[in-house]
Amino acid sequence: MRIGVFICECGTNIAATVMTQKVADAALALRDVYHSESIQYTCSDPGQRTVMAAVQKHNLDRVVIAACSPRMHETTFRRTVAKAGVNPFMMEMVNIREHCSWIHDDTDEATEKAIDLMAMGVAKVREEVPLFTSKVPVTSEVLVIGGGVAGIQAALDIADAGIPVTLVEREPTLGGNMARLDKTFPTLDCSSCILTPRMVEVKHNQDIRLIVNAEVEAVRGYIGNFEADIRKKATCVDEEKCTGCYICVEKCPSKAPDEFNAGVGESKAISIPLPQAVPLVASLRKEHCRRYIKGKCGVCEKVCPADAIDYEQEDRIFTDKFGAIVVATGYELFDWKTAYPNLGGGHYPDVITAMQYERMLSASGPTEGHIRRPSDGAEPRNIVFISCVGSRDESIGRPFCCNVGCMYLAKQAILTKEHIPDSQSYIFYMDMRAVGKDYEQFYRRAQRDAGAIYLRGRVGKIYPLDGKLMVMGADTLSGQQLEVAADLVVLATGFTASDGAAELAQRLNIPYDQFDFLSESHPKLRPVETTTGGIFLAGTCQGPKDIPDTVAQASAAAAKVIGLVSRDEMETSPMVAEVNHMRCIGCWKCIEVCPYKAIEKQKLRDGRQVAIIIESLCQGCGICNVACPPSVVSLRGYTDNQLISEVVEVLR
Amino acid sequence: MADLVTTIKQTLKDVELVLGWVRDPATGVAAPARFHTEEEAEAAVFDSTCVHNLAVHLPRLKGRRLGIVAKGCDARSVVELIIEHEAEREDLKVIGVGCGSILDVKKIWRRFGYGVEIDDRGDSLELGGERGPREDFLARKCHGCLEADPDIYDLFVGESAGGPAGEISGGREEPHPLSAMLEDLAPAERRAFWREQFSRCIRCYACREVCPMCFCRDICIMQTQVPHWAGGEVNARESEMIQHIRVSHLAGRCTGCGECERACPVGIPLMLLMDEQNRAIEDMFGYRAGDSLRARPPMQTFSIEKDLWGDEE
Amino acid sequence: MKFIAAKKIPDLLGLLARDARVWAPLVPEDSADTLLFLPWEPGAEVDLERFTQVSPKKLVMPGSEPLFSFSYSMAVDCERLEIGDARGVPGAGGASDADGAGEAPGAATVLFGARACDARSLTVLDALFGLEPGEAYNDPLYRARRAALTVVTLACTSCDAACFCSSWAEGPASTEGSDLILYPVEGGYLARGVSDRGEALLVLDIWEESEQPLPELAETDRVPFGTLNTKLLEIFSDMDFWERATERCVSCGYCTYACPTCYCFNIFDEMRGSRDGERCRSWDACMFYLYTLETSGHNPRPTIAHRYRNRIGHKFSYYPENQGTTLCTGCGRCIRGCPVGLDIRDVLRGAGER
Amino acid sequence: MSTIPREGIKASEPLRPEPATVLDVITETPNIKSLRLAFDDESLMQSFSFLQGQVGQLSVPGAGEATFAIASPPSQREYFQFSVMKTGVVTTAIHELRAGDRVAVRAPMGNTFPTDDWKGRNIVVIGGGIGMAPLRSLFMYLEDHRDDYGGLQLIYGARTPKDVCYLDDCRQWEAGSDIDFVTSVDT
Repeated sequence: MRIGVFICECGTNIAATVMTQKVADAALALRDVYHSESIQYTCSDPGQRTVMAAVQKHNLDRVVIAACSPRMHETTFRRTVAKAGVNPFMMEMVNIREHCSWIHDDTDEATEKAIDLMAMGVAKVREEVPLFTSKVPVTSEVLVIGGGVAGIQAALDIADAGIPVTLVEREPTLGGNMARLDKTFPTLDCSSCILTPRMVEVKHNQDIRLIVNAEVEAVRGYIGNFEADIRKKATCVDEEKCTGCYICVEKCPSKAPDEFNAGVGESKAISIPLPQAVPLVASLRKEHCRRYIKGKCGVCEKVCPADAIDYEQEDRIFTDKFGAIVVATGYELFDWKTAYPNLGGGHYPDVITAMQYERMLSASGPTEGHIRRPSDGAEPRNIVFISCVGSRDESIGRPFCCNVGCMYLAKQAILTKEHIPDSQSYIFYMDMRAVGKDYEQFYRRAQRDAGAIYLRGRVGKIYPLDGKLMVMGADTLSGQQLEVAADLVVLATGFTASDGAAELAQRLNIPYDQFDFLSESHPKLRPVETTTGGIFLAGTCQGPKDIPDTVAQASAAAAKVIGLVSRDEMETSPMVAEVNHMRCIGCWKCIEVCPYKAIEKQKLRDGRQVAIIIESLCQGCGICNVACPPSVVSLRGYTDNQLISEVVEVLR
Repeated sequence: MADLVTTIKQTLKDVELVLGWVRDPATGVAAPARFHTEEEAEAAVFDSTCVHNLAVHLPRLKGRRLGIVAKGCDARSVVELIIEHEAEREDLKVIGVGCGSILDVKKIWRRFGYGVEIDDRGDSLELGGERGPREDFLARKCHGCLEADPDIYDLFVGESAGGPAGEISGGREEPHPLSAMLEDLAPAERRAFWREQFSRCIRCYACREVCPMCFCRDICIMQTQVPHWAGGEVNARESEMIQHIRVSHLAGRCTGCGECERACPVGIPLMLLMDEQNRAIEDMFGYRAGDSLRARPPMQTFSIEKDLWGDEE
Repeated sequence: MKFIAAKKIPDLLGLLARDARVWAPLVPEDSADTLLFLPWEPGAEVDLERFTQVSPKKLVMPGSEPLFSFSYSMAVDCERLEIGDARGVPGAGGASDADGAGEAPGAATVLFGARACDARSLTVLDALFGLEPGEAYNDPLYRARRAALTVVTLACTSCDAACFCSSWAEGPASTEGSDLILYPVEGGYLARGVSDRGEALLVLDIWEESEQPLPELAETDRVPFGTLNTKLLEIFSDMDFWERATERCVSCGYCTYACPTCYCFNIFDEMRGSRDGERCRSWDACMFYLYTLETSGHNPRPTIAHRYRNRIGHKFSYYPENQGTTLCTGCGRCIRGCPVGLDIRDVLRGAGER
Repeated sequence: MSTIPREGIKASEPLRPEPATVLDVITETPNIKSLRLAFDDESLMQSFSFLQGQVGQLSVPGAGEATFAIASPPSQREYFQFSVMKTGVVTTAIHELRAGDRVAVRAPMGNTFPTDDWKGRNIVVIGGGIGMAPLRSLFMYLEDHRDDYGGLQLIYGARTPKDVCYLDDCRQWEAGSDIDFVTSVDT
């Protein structure tokens, strides 16, 4: 065994605090170390050539490079040693920058620590064995879950690269929350005007298969080779036949709540959510349908000119293979009623959410763009907007910012002035957050042009008085108690993860945070990846964000996906779990804990049942290692004995 | 014990063998036995010397149809073994016996000589003709008895003990006799205490082999080179290490049957460690091994939970 | 005959401890029901009534001991290996005093309060490890410890149901392996020297003269060995017998580790860091699966029954065949301490009746 | 049994191995390597002698010690050879060794072949796989004493052609006119 040790100076990043030559000298005293040196920039081309030359000159078979984080250059140096003829996995990186030079001041002590870290690396590499990557084929088709603006953008970008996409949407139409908005800040362009063409584009793109009224039920497999079961729910309408003529909707005798319009107005049991729906087909909600509640009706079937109604329709399950998955399941608005009894808890009809207000503002909404008080249909004069309802509120366990409330209230104040010129808007806010491009100007415009009065403070209470709503709050800037008589109160409710986000995450084996938003692999360096290879995030499923950020992330996810599936095959890491079959006791703890379903039972020739790792599924997370009572599952490159050697070395 | 014998015979119609006890003619106390035939079953007994936890044999007999005579405490081990797939419920006929507390025979022998005549009268004890307070010779686990009657059984024999034996003997959940002493010690003194205790260890692994939940059996990492968690030397340092390994491997598994401490030939108070950990597991996860067939052991559960990976920044 | 009053035993131990480490049956702290051979210190109360749980063989064959140390170093572009002293470095491996390895091999040691079965077991081990120079195999570490050991034996006037040393001719009266024997009598102990070394101890002025007669010694259970050695060979393949005999066995190593004549050991290297290490030897037990596990994964003794058959066969058949002596002295420890109540005599008698 | 020489192991220290250096490592098959060794102590190396078929204990201190047949003939005085299949901890460490590395050896040990009793007779040596190691020593001894024996036949088999050890020797045995060499593989 002949080990070479290279200490990187990283310019002064390391050398200013760690005496690299001293570390190199100390390496020479270690067993089997035949060469060591300090290099100014090991990752540079001359640095790498120095390493390769030393490997060849001293006939080295293992290499330790003490430099920066392996996240930075492990791949670089694996390639370097491989070029010099050493198995790339016989190279061990030791982090003496982030773990040492950057966090210490005392040169002597930092050098001492760097020596210890280097010696641990040598101890570990001594126990290393050559590892080899293998290749698996990649399925090119991509699954996008969620048909909001994020899913639409990702699907279109991926399809533009000529890659087939399946877009699954839970609702009857594409569009998501953005389709419900009237205008968008800070440009005030019409939401439908910019979104509808994209929805239609999806419909007509020959590389996109759109499945609405559908959910992903199960996902198996691994990066490049997923298999998903997609359940298409029965809607009693044959989508192929339906022409979207609205006759059934008009004749339907069963009333139903209008979810698309956030409860403003009413819908029918068979309905089309909006005129621009894609696909433009009706769907029937059995829970509201007279035929299913009372057992007799059949009007829609009778009136349908296209013969598209099929009461016998059943759920169907598609199973398909996908190379990558983009999760774009969006958000829902916080249900404020139980959390805020002081705001009326939903008992006052004239306290509405900003989304309900948005639907009133919309020309295609139930009020056709007229602002009307729900209680009496009168046009309000004084309108109070309250921000941060269900955001930034530790007391109800929701500490995070919704990212868009400040801006959409500014937008609604401006639109209010346009709709009712003699109206007066009051906005209770906590802090003004206008961090995007042109946002600050937009907020000023609400103040200046729309005359909105901004009051910094929380609202304590709302109570009705003489047909008005009295909004009590504190103005923390003036220190005064305030009371505003409002005709209408609009609440800027915060974001919550979409319904079922956690369950979906569990089905996909991806992590999620305490608020059920899905977690990215690294907040800065891997913002669209998840910890599961091949599954990417786009939009508000990952956390609250506005439309520009959503679209940017969706395109980023699309770029990652295109990079992945445009290859025919991909290399898999050999640093996965391994079972010593001779000693496996068949207790199956590993199978129970494996989050990737990467372990199976196998019967050996002698009849014993043992666990085997499906290497292409294993992500090398190591959970099976710790669950294995006799420790016969080990993680290649991180075996128990390697870790023990490191510990023994540092305790030496 | 006509009832027990009949029940075992009946069970044998359905299973290959039944694990139970016979009386050792030389000492008069119970010893573990396997009954394969009705004729053998005639010798079956159950009395207050049936201290052994027969569940220890289940993992080695996995896959065969068995009967097992179980006290309340032993049944807890059976439950935990089923949960951990080391025994199959459908392959098992549990013959429950109501237990009114058992004697630490080894303690009696060590004090009065091996084979001394033990006359247990239920409320008092005569040893080699001398009367001794029965309390002094109860198995320690009886003091913290959780179930005198088995929680799971297919057939029940004898009288129900009507509650935990600890209640019968006047105490419940009693801490280890040494725990109060140990709590008062400073960390360094505690260390010295354990060093002293483990300096006696001869690494015979009786603690491991009598433990029903040490089901790795022959493939135990305390003795392997790969991985090399414990050195091969017999000394206090290594013995402490292997016991730490054993204790942590039994996290969420130990049902507190006390067999390890009973089997230890050099008198190391192993249940002190186990008790401590069992309490910690109960506090942390609300889990007590052997409570329920439906429970999921915390150490064998992986679920993607909120904030599992946390934020790296 | 020489006599010592019971109350003067501590004084005797004090005299012995002047020149040697004295090991005697003592109750460890916090463990009243345990009795072990432990290093005696003034004030410690020796228990000469009960039996110890582990034999004193560790005084000649410690639970583990270093054989030698080694160290690697780097010279100019080449590696060097140095092998240390064959005598090892006692204690360097963290061995504790209670293992008996704390003393350097060759340090004067007294074993006080051994029973005849224990003392006799030393002669069994002598035959194997070689006491005299020039024997086919001489184990330097064993020899050094053995040569420095003085054995003061306590003759048994009573026994318990596990004892069976009377199975051999001299039984509790055996003087083999002892240097000095104490006989319990009214008020104290009569003493008789067996070896020169034992006689030399009788010169100490602590002894009184006594006219008391030697007490009657215990009469233990007897196992009829007779032709057991050939019988065991006959039933070697009778797996049914061995399986039934070991049904309650859980395969722990207590019986072998407590046994005064079991001598199997394992040799392995322990590293202290990556450069320095020691080759060590420690007790091994034939009841362990790993004892015969081969690298290929094959184990010629895969089940407890196979392993127990070997244990019995080795003690009572093959070893007597080869060496002329049974690997057992009837001390009964394996019976007293077995966690599952397995009695080796039942198996031997069962084999005899087969 | 004839006297077995024990030169190499000090009678007073039977447990202590002697340091030796790896002179050469020969890769015989994908999982078998031969090591040629010499004791570091030159006078010991000069007096070191063994009989065909005897074994030695080879240590890689730190990994452990294991028994291997000496695969070189007694007449080879420059070095002695072990052939080792990689299976466990010690053999893996042995496979890591390269020329110049240090090991430790206790040898010779064990019994020999009763070659004296075979004089004047025809000898057939049959071996397979790594089992050939002691037989190589034996066969080369027989070749060294060719005149003492009648016909010499060597039958050597391995699982597959890639598992055949001692290819160079095989070629020489094959070419040798006065020995009969037969090889076979299982598959």
